[in-house]
Amino acid sequence: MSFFNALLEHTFLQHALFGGLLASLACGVIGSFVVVRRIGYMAGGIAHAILGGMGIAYFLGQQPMSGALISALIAAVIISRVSRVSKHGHHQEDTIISALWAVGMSIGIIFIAKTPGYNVDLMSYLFGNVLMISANDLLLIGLLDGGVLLFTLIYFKQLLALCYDPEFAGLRGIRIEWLNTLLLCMVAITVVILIQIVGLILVIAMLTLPAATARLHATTMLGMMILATALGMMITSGGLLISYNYDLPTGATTALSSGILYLVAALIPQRRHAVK
Amino acid sequence: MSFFNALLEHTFLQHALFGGLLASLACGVIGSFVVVRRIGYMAGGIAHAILGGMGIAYFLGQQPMSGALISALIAAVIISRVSRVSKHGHHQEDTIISALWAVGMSIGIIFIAKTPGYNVDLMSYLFGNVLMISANDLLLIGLLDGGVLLFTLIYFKQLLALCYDPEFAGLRGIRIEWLNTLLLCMVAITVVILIQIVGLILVIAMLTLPAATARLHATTMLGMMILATALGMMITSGGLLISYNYDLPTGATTALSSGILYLVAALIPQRRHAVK
Amino acid sequence: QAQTTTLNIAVSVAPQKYLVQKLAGEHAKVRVMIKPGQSPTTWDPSPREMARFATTDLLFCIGVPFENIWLPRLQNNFPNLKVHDPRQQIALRPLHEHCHHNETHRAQVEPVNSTLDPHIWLDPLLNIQMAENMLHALVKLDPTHQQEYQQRFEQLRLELTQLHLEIEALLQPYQQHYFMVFHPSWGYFARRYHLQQMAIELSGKEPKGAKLAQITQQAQKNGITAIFIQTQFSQKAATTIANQIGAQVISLDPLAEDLPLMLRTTAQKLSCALEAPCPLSSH
Amino acid sequence: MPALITLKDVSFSYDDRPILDHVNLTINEHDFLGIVGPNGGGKSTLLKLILGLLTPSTGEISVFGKHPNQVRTRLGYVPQFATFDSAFPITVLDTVLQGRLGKTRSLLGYNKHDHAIAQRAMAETDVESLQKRAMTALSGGQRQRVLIARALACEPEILLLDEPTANIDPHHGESIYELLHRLHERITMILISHDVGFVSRSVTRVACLNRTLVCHATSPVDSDSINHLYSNPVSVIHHDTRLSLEDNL
Amino acid sequence: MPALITLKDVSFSYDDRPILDHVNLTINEHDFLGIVGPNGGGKSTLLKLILGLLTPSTGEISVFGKHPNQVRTRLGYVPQFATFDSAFPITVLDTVLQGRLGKTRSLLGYNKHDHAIAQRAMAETDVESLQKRAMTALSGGQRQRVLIARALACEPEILLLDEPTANIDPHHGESIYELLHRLHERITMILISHDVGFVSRSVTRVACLNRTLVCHATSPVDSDSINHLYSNPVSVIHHDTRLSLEDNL
Ligand SMILES: Nc1ncnc2c1ncn2[C@@H]1O[C@H](COP(=O)(O)OP(=O)(O)OP(=O)(O)O)[C@@H](O)[C@H]1O
Ligand SMILES: Nc1ncnc2c1ncn2[C@@H]1O[C@H](COP(=O)(O)OP(=O)(O)OP(=O)(O)O)[C@@H](O)[C@H]1O
Ligand SMILES: [Mg+2]
Ligand SMILES: [Mg+2]
Ligand SMILES: [Zn+2]
Repeated sequence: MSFFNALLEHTFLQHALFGGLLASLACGVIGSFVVVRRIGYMAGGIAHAILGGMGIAYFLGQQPMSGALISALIAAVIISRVSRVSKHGHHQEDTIISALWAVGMSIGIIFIAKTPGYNVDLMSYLFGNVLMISANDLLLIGLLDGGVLLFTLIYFKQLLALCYDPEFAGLRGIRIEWLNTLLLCMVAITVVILIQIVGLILVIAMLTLPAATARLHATTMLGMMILATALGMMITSGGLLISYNYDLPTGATTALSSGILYLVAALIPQRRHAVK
Repeated sequence: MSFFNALLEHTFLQHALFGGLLASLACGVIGSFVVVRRIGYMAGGIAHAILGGMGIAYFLGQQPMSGALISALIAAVIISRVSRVSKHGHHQEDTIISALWAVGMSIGIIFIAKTPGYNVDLMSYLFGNVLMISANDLLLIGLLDGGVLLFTLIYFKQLLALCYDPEFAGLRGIRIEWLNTLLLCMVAITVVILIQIVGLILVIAMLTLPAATARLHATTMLGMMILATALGMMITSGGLLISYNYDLPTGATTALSSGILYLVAALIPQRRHAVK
Repeated sequence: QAQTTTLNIAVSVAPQKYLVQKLAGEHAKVRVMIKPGQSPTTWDPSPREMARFATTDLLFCIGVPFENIWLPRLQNNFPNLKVHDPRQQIALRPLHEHCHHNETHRAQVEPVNSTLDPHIWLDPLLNIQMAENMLHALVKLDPTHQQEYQQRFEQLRLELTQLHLEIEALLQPYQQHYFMVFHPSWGYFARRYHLQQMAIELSGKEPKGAKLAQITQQAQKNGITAIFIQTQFSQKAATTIANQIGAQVISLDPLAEDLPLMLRTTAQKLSCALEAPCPLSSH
Repeated sequence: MPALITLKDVSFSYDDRPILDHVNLTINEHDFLGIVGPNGGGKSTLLKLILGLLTPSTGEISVFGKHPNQVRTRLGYVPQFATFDSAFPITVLDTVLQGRLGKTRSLLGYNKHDHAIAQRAMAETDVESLQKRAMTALSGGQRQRVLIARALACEPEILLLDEPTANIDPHHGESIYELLHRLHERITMILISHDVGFVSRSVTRVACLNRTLVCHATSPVDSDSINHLYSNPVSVIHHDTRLSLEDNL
Repeated sequence: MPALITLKDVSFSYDDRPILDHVNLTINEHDFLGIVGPNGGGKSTLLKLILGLLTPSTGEISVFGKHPNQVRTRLGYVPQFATFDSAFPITVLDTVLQGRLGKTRSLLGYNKHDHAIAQRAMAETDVESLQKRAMTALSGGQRQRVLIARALACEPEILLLDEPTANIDPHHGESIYELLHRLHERITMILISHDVGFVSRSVTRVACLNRTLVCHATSPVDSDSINHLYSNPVSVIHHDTRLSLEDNL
């Protein structure tokens, strides 16, 4: 059966397609910030850090996912707060994210060890699958898209200034700590929501790689966001098609395509004479 | 039974203690490079990227760990090579590492999917535990320490120049691509070896956090390395002691301590007047 | 002096604890090595937990993948630790059977490294065999209480046989019916009671587009009304598939310590689910 | 005429190393203060204190009668070195537009008025023709001129410039001097420069800063006295104490 | 006297935007070439080409008769802007010592000789007293002087300086001029500067670069001709074509 017939027939394929397209939008926009702020690490870090919140939630008899969301937000606040007071005003988020990765995961493990009758594989919450997107999930990604777009539209000029030159932005009266926290929370929410819907690998791939590929060719943030979204859409639908035709795992195929696309684009000599 | 009596009695505790101390040395030295080069991401990224190599090795009926090592080295070469040709000569390693994370893990998943039979849980090869260090493992960490120290001692001035100002280093006749590749390979080897001995969380924590904490107080690389090693030794032995006394998971306790140490150190106002 | 010693026994998974405790009674302290839901990533013992292996008299493994990695390391640190495999005389089945989605399957050679299904504790009768093997090991370890262990084993055998008959009766009407699971843990159970297990996850691998399409079609054809998932795992994916094929999601806990209760509950839930009207026409 | 900026007895040190020592300074409307002094004398530090980027160890700073942090948006600033990531994907126009932040509406994008002001600022520093270029694709002097345009786009009431003409060619340097001269009619300015010729031509007051500040007080310095001050420029600027300077006066 | 550097018909463009257009240049031993030109004229680009950091689109560059990449260590370079991470934990001394790379043994640390040379270089730019300080803790001009010291520590046969005195106070600027003057006896130098006064006083030849290069050829320029050249400095430097310059000469 050809892919297109299958698509007409199976709702799960339709959901996968729409889910991918919708996710591309959120990832293209948020991912552009992630790339210029050099926090590609964030997706992987948050994904592991939330184990702490999930462990605590489980210990308290709550929904693990609510724990995940809360701890992701806490992590975002900590990252923003620590990078603010760091010695030279430089953002060295990679270290703070490592710290949160270690702390979050450790807390999770300790709570698991100390919870009597513990029997949940918290890690399994990290692995959503793009082929198993429900209609509710589609709605959720749609809402995420809406939130991301609204946030970006309203604060675009401040966000741009924040990412470009935080010192100057602060001098122009922008409450940079607050905005930075908001931006990181946005990233954290995107990561948490998408992880359980499309899975960890795909989130890492989608959040950084289309935007990074776009950056190689865009000269403005806006251009980068649009190109990243378009690339993301191409990749997710292409990944679905390829994985269907060659009988491969969809998530992995999509992530692989985006990775290869980025690496190839980055390795192709730029038009200008490369700096040695 | 007090910790010290237990230490005398149980070889596994002795191994854990020595293993921790030895690992602190390699992590203190390599971690300092990781922190100033802002590739804290590398540990997490490599850990996941090597699934690809393991998947292929498994598919070919080889030892997964050899696949892991080879793919880690390949990843290091790719990171170094891609960041070299990147448009502005700036190292944006975070994106390349994300790409490798996604690509590596995807390849792993695809190969596992294509390997007939039930998959072994490849991830489980990756996770060592500090309480299960064998005498052989100790030897291995010792060798790693020796290699790291030798490498750093011999090339210290070149490495420093490379990390500080690659353009100038290149102008001084240092083959920066080659040295950079060597450094990243060193990081990759350290990560792969230590992950299977002490586990992923602990590697992430040990590789970045003592060095990052040291950086807050050191003004030179050498001072940073020494301080990071000393902090690492304190943390690993302290973590073991605490986990014994309060009956907590050792790896998690140690990682948690180092994370908290870093976050507290980073949040304490510096002596100088903080830049707002 | 023998009366005062208690044996320290370690087991791989919780259901084994039930068997050992039944056999040894107050003579053994049994602890479970891997808590349900722990994965290699999150398994991180405390030093005291580890130290207990120094005084562990016997460890019963079961063949879960976890052991491949950790057992050798454990034995490395505790060279005197005795490990006993209670699976002798049990015909192990491969975890992945090829017969379910037969029409698309090319004749495939059974791969050499195909893993064997470790979930033997989900079949009451295999449990009897496992308990008997455990009995021998216990007796060898502590011959003074042979009599007592033997007696307790007979009792356990009775209890498990009883359980078997009960379940058999309950599931009798549904022979050759299909039930759908996420992870294929229930192979031995299905074999015993002549049911057909359909797994979404193929050999523990992420389902793929074309395969998933076949599985959903197959599921509808086979009149699947319920998908069983393991309480340890996130239910999201199963829920989505269940919605697709109009089935309900039922959570089972194959790692519960109270083995008879768990098997009984499973059988009841199964029979309920299989009882429901066939939803073939609804989709 | 009310004082726009007052520093009362301000001291500042980095890591216990004193940088500024009991500095007193009053700046009135329409002042054009030039600050000269040796490298490491604390000139940039002084500007950062006025901007509220650093907090004094002792003493008080008020700008428009308020704490510096409360009036930030009324000040324009050209830093000595750009603090941004030079590989950031952004055009010259977008960079200059950022000067409008704090003046324009806070939600959504920039409006026509902002664009008009940005265009004027770019025209004034002669970077109009570069406006579509990426910031990465600029030469050193071009970048410096964009930074000045960005500060002008703020429409500041006080403009703080930290060696604005470093890296700028004489022709453009000249036109920036002229520009500052024109602006001086409506904007109060503080200028740090090692360009003695320029300082002597343009400013109304000169302060010499080398840990302590010597300000050539309220009476506007006429061209003669400046020339006198700089008759032997090197020695004047390299005075190590108050005294040596006063000797020269 | 053999030519140390020859550029034959060198063109270069970024993204199809031509930056250098058929540039020909020969530099002999003991030349001290000053390059002036408007912002964006391509001066920094020219230096980068000579260093082998960029490759010409057409034309040929040889340094000591070889490809630039093969003789890098014989050249010293002071970039217009520091390319390093300003928060890097490193002291001034360690930074200057890096100039020794390529001259010293390749394994293990620096030896006594290296330290001696580094000390001398620091003395020459007056940053000796800062040598234990972290690079982060320097003012703009101090940092610039450290960069010059680092280039001097290379003991280069040719020294390329891209606006070395930007941000440097007149006193230190003066001493750097003197230093370059002294060095000129043994080192061939190319200097980019907007500091017309300095260029006119020190260099032996002047080149004007604005996409095309006009070199005031082999005869050493005496003070008079320089003065003539800069009698109306703005218009000279802002010449847009060969012609306008030649008009002025
Ligand atoms: N990385 C780059 N990508 C694209 N264009 C560039 C790049 N760097 C410089 N340019 C352009 O090349 C031209 C020459 O730049 P260059 O830096 O050589 O000028 P310059 O003569 O050194 O000027 P200045 O006196 O301002 O330092 C300028 O128009 C500049 O915009
Ligand atoms: N972040 C910092 N940490 C520690 N010391 C610093 C820091 N920044 C500057 N300093 C020191 O403070 C002193 C004053 O620096 P400042 O930048 O204010 O000098 P400046 O007058 O602007 O000099 P220049 O003309 O070179 O720009 C210098 O001695 C410098 O070394
Ligand atoms: Mg300054
Ligand atoms: Mg230049
Ligand atoms: Zn992981």
